[in-house]
Amino acid sequence: MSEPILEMTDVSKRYRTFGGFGRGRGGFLAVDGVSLHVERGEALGLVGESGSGKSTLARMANGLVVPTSGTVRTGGQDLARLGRRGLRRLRRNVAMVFQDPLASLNPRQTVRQTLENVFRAHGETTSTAELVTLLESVGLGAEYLGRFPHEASGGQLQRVAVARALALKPDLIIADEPTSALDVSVRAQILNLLADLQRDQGISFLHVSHDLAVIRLYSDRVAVMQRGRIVETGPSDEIFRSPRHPCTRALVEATPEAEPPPWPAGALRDADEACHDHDHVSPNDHPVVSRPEAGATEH
Amino acid sequence: MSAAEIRQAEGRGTPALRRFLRKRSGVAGLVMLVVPLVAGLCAPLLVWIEGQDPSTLHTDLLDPDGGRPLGAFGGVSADHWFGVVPVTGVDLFAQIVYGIRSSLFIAFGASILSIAFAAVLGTAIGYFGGWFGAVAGRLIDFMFGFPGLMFVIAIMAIVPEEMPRGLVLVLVLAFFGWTVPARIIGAQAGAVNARAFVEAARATGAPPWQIIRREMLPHLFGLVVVLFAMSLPGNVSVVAGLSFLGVGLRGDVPDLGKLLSDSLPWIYSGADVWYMLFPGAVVFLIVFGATLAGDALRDVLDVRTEDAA
Amino acid sequence: NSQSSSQSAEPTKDKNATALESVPKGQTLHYLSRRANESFETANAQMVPTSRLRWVHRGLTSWQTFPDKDTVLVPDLATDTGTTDDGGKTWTFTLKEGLKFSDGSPITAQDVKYGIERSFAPMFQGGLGYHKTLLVGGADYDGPYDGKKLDSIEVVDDRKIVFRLARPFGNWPWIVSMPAFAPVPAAADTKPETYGERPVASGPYQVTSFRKGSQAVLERNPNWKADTDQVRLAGPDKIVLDMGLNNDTIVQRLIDDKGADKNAISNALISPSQFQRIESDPSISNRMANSPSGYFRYLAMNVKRPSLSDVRVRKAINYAINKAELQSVYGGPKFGGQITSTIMTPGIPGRTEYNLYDGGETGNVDKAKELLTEAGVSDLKLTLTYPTDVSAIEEKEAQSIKNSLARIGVKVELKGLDGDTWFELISSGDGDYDMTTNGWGADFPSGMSTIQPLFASSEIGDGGGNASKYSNPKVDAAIDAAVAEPDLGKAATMWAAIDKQIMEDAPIVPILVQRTQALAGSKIMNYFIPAYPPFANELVVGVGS
Amino acid sequence: MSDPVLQIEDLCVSFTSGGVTADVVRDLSVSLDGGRTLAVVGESGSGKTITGRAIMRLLPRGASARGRIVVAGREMLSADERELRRARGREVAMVFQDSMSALSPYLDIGAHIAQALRLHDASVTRRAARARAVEMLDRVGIPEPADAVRRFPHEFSGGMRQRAVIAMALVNRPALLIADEPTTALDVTVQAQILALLRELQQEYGMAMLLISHDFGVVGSAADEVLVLYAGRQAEYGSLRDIFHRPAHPYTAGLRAATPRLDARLETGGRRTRLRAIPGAPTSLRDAGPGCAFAPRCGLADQVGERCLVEAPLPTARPTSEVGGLHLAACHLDRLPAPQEVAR
Amino acid sequence: MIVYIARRMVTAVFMLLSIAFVTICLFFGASKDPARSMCGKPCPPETRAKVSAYMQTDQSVLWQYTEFVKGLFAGRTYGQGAQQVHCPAPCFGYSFPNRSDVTTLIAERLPVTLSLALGAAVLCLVVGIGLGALSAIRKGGVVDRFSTGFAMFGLSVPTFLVGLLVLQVFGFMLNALPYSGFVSFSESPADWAWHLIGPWMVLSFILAAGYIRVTRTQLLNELSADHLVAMTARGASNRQVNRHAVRGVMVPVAAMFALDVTALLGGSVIAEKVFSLHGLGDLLLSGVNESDLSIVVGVTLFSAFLIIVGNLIADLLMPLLDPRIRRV
Ligand SMILES: Nc1ncnc2c1ncn2[C@@H]1O[C@H](COP(=O)(O)OP(=O)(O)OP(=O)(O)O)[C@@H](O)[C@H]1O
Ligand SMILES: Nc1ncnc2c1ncn2[C@@H]1O[C@H](COP(=O)(O)OP(=O)(O)OP(=O)(O)O)[C@@H](O)[C@H]1O
Ligand SMILES: [Mg+2]
Ligand SMILES: [Mg+2]
Repeated sequence: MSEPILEMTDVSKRYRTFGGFGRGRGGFLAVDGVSLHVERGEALGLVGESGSGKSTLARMANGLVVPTSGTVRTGGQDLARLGRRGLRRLRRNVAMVFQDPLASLNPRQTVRQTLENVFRAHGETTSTAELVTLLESVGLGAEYLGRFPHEASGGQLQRVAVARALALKPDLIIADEPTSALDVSVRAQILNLLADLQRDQGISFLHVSHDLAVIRLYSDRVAVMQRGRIVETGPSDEIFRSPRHPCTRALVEATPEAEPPPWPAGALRDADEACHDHDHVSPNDHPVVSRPEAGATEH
Repeated sequence: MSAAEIRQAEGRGTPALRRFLRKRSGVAGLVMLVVPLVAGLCAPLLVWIEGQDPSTLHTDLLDPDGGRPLGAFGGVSADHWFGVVPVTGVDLFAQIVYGIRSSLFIAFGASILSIAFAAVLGTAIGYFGGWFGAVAGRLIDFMFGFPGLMFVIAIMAIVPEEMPRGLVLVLVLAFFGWTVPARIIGAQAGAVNARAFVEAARATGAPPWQIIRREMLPHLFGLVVVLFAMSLPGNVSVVAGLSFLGVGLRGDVPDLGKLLSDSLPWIYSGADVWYMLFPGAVVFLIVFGATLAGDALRDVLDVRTEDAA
Repeated sequence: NSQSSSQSAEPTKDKNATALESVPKGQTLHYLSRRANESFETANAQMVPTSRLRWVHRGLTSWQTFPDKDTVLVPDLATDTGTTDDGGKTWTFTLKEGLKFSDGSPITAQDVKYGIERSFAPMFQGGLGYHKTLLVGGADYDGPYDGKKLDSIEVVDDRKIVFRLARPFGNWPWIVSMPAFAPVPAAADTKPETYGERPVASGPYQVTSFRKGSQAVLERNPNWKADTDQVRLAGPDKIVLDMGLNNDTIVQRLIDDKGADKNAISNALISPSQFQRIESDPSISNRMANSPSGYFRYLAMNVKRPSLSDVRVRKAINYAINKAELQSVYGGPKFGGQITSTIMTPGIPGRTEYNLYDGGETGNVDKAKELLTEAGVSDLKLTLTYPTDVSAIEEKEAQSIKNSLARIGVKVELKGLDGDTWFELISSGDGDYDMTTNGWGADFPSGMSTIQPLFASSEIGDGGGNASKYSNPKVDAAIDAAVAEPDLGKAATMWAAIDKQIMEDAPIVPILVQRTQALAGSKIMNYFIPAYPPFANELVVGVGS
Repeated sequence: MSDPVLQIEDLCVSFTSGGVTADVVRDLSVSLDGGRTLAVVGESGSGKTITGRAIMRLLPRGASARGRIVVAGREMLSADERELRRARGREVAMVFQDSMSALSPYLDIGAHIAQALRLHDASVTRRAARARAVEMLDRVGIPEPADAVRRFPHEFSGGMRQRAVIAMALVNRPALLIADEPTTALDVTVQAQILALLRELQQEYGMAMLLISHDFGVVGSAADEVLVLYAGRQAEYGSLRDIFHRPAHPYTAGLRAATPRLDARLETGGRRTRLRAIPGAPTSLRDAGPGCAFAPRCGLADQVGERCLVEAPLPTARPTSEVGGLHLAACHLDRLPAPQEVAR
Repeated sequence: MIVYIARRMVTAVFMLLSIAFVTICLFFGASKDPARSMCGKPCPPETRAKVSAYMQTDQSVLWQYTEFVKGLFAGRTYGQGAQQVHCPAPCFGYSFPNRSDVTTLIAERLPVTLSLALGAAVLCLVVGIGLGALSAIRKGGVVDRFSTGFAMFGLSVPTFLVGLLVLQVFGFMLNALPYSGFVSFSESPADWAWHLIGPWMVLSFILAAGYIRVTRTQLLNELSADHLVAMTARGASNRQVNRHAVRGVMVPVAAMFALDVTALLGGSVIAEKVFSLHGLGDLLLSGVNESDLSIVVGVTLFSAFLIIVGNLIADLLMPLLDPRIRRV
């Protein structure tokens, strides 16, 4: 088999906080020495509790987040060596789909402008016909070109977001919880769309989700994260059939099934302790009351 | 705000201009601002129509003992639409329309300069964040330590005479005017920068300039316009206030603030209250108009300016 | 054989001379001052001898003013107004007998000398300092605080003091009326910095309470004897001096004339906006003092500038100025001032009226143009500089001059500068300006006090007041002679001649003799402004009931 | 049998804005007994929250409710302010979706619980109230409760906050608890704990619970009865088992088929499966025409024809497997075809 | 918390020193010679040089700065021997025309400005928060309309116009208020207030506008906040909810107030001029008019000091108002 489309070796990310004159005290270690790879044509599912570093890890794949240490090779290129221009060129081949379609589309741009900007970013131009083809490939009609985000539903917007991801014919799509903001009835539509892309166009996927059922359905392999580390990886069937790490087990058991008998309360709580501790308050929970000094993810 | 409301606010439901024109207070404000503005721009024409000029003294129109304008309403007549200035008999209308020029020139200059700088810096703070944002934040904190008006007064007192005072005023006002807007824009730009669609654009490989230009600026534009509209009346007031304190413009350039401070003794004594009325009304019109218009703009563009200080 | 230096009018022994009313003893006088830094320090004061400073301090000589006569110099602490026997180079004064400070100690010649010496200290700069360059060794003297003495002031005995001048100076008796010549007992000068807040008094009042910047209260000095003092009436029992009030507020209060303000006088300036109100109400206008004469306003032309070096151009400008308009700008003939064509102002001995360039009150445009053509000048462009922070008037004055000159085709560019910068410019040797407006008030009533500082070539540059850069050796010689002349009557005629001699060269355009006005409360008596100085005599003011 | 704790009859909620009045909830009738849990499911905007708030008479500005709501014998819609105040918090309490914004940032956790207590019983001293707060925190499983009462909301993790909110809601032992998506913002593992806790406390206190959720999984593990809302209308109502095993409304069936399940692969023998998605996007009552709101997305509407587009179906009784159970569905079709045929 | 306080203090001192540096560079580097006005009449160059040396204005800017900073902590001496004047620490410079150290001058004027500023601050906070809260609670009502209009006026009308209006109407026309003068609080609290009502009205009219707006918007936000809905759900009455909502307004109000210390000082310059009060602003203007650089620099820096202290207090107050800021 050829080189993996994505290969991360021992990557870590420490977020620094700014304030006062000095540096923040140490910062927060969001990803801690993770190694992982995605083969070409493969869909890797990344699961884990909130704040475990899934999004951070996923964003390191296309350089949106720069790792504090470790190497990331995407499409055979070492991101650290690419430089800013190189990184931008790389992003032709690595597209992203985000959680909230309404938020990830600029409310002041029409669908056409949104799509055109992708080409513009790489100095290219497109024809309307191309754009229409693109929209049709995600199941939308040409009439959507002139619409603003608020003129379309969540599911339609997520299709637009997928179209944007597909615009430059990427090899790898990073999907960060692409369906968790969608209604149940629509969620299935998008998941089906992504699955078709993987099958028909051979696009590789890094699929982040906290919904095990979703991962199970659409991923070839699964990586389970806990507090910045990957605690277990393997083919998804295997992992879900016989989870080895207590955390994975807790996750699997906690996932509500469609129709179990009434909840076995006591049993569950013991299992959880392995994965989640009450006192862990992630920095996420701190409201940002101080003066806004938003951190950049790109340097 | 619900998602629907956000959609409403940010979307292009109706163009901002149309929504603005639907607001009565905003349109009234705009008119109040624009009429004096146009009068100032067309000063030579208007004064020519009136048949006067801003420098000829008409001592014959004054009470020889003390120089109070003869006639009612401070000497209002067909020749002198707003009457004449006490002591010199200079045409008040000409003084005012030319005065609007200098006052508004300074206020506009200062507002444009300070808001432009604030916009650039604020966008940079929002875009780069990190240590740049931290340093810029400190700088703004530092600027907040300056006792604004007092410092301006002090500076205006030591301006070397070679420098044109109008320009110095513009610079000084701009120097103290950029901080709050920069912080507000910075906060807003930071918030925009943190929004998912900006990250999405980054993920498509868009270059920084495209991100700023196409993703961030459209979301900051309204704020910048509103901040500009809000800084304008403040600057007009300060320019007039400095003249009132005797440290404003000098020389024979007509200036609204100077007219006002000149008129003080005349209202103190009740000898010619009209002298204050006309320039006072014009200053009030400009300032109040700009405030109304700015406020309406803020509503229309749905910009929040209160919470970033 | 001493030569009296007194003036034409003999000082009267009778205090209540001519129109002066006798004032009752008692009551409280209120003084409303617009100045915040009022003090009773003499070493750096710039005030005339008829001012409130002299409630507390006496000098060797002083001034006596009358509503209807010229001001005269009279002895104060001294028995006479000084004697010289070498043509004005050495002056001798003798103190009256039995004079005492408020603390009971006798006033001696030593105290006078010490008071003068203090004024040389760098910490006390800023006062009227004519004596500093006149006294031998004055230029290098730095005051008594480092133990040095000024030997040109000789204390012969407790009552006799002799001054040795570097050159003959006929007006010395006037100089010794200035603030620095008040006696200061060295023993009391332990904290020079604040001495002026509660000085040892030689005058009829002593400071009993002093709050810097806000209020001073003066009460009677028991050791002052009325029979030794011919200039102070000392009517009120108590004087309250309120400092740092807003000028307009003071005027308003005086107009309103309520409560204690009925007993008040002030140093507030009345702006033209008030005239109408005052005029229209006799109960107010009766309380207003208007000066018959006052400051000299003129337009100085920088004769060093090529464009103004031709006397015909300067004469043309003299003809062109519309003085009537300027008079109007200053508030008209009644409140603003009198149009003038001479340098010396009424009230200065020797002043004679003449008009070399009579263009009528509004100017003679034709004559002016004629002179310009004669000089072969066309398209003349000149700058006119003026101070902007004194009052708004300067700017209007400049505007009027600009308009006047526009009539004869001279383009004027106005340059308003702040006071300090303006003064710096016109008092420097090579100031870059063509014309400036200026005003001048004499520090003592003599042609010397106006002509010498404004027209002597020694006054060009280095802080001198010769704004026209006028330099005429003949005039310089005449000035030197007049300055030295101890016979002031003779000197007066000499000054009159110099006045005209200068105007022949037309370095300036005399414009106005500016009037000043002052208001007093309704109970105030003896409130008037003499021809010179243009201030009310605060020492004779009384409070009626 | 005693009276139901909650009884809703013909509830309509409408919003008025700019002179236009629009219903967002229409003709809702349901009743709930003590000790039982009714899950309200439906997609975003279907009116779940509005229904919950209508019960407490906590509607946003511009909203008005008609119909009848009876909680523990009290008519809520006609109650006056004082009565309402007495009912709120004591007879019916609420747990909000976002625990962070539901807690005042300025009060510590203890003060919140104490306040909830003292609002209804002024005789409780401050000290006693705080002692009760410690007890309650202990009861909901917060470690070191004596220390925790002094902490502020932002110092708690999401799960702990939700526990605190539950403690606050239950401190007055209400007859009815309305839990509006109490676990949506939480991790799966925490979600399981919270649901278990709610269930446990419900049994202990014998209260009725209205559990609002959009997640079929949550519903399946926590409810006794289920109410499926679509565009503000009751699509289907029935016991948990009926809803899951014999859904009578195509929407209910579609939702079930579209929900990914952990055991999905096992069923299909390890091959990749596709979910059966419901086409289109959820509509709100406002946008709905006169007919069945679900008709535009319904794969079976063609079978019925015109009627679906012109006439809104009323809930009618359907077969049930429970003894004495009630199963209602609002569909013109009497019987659903086999699952494979439901979705297009 | 202690670390936080200490850090804020260090920052404040550092800021003051930097502002002093900028100020002194600017003013002592300027082309004006303070010795000019102290030189007297006549003023030959030698005299002027002497004066300049005595006033220490002939030294370099950097020297001025170090002397100034030294003076702040250790006092400063001008001249030698018996002529020397000492300016005790904290020395903000020495004003020769006034024969007084600037610190004393400031100390004399401070009660006026503080009375003016504090009174106006209290008034504008009470009026601003009060009207803002009322208009938020009764949104769209009469009070709301009135105070929105009032705020708009206050925001736009220049301070001196309001001042003159108040002076003209209440002082001169109605004779209802004294038009000038200051009575110290210790002398007679009633007279003190009576003399300051006019300026207070003017300043608070201008400043209240901002608080009305902030209070109104924040309270409206706050009132629709979930935690207040939750409070109602717990059975709290409207009054209890409103009272609690006001807490949420205090933080932005405090933040705004910190910035308004500057505006208060600036406004009091104008109010002092209009009402002829002798406060810091008047001192500054007199310094400007008399070219007394020591006063100009001293007052400016002292005002900076006041502002920084004001900000510091607001910063330290903030955690008390909002526990979320209380971390570390
Ligand atoms: N820009 C940032 N600055 C500081 N800390 C950050 C930043 N971004 C993320 N973090 C922190 O890093 C940790 C991991 O965050 P990340 O977003 O990768 O988690 P996640 O697994 O995606 O969580 P979720 O499921 O909630 O999306 C979190 O605790 C978060 O608070
Ligand atoms: N304040 C409001 N003004 C106008 N319409 C509103 C308001 N709040 C809710 N609505 C409308 O009422 C309907 C029902 O809203 P509700 O909040 O009950 O939905 P929900 O089922 O709880 O959805 P979600 O799952 O998103 O919480 C929606 O169509 C919504 O647009
Ligand atoms: Mg994430
Ligand atoms: Mg909801």
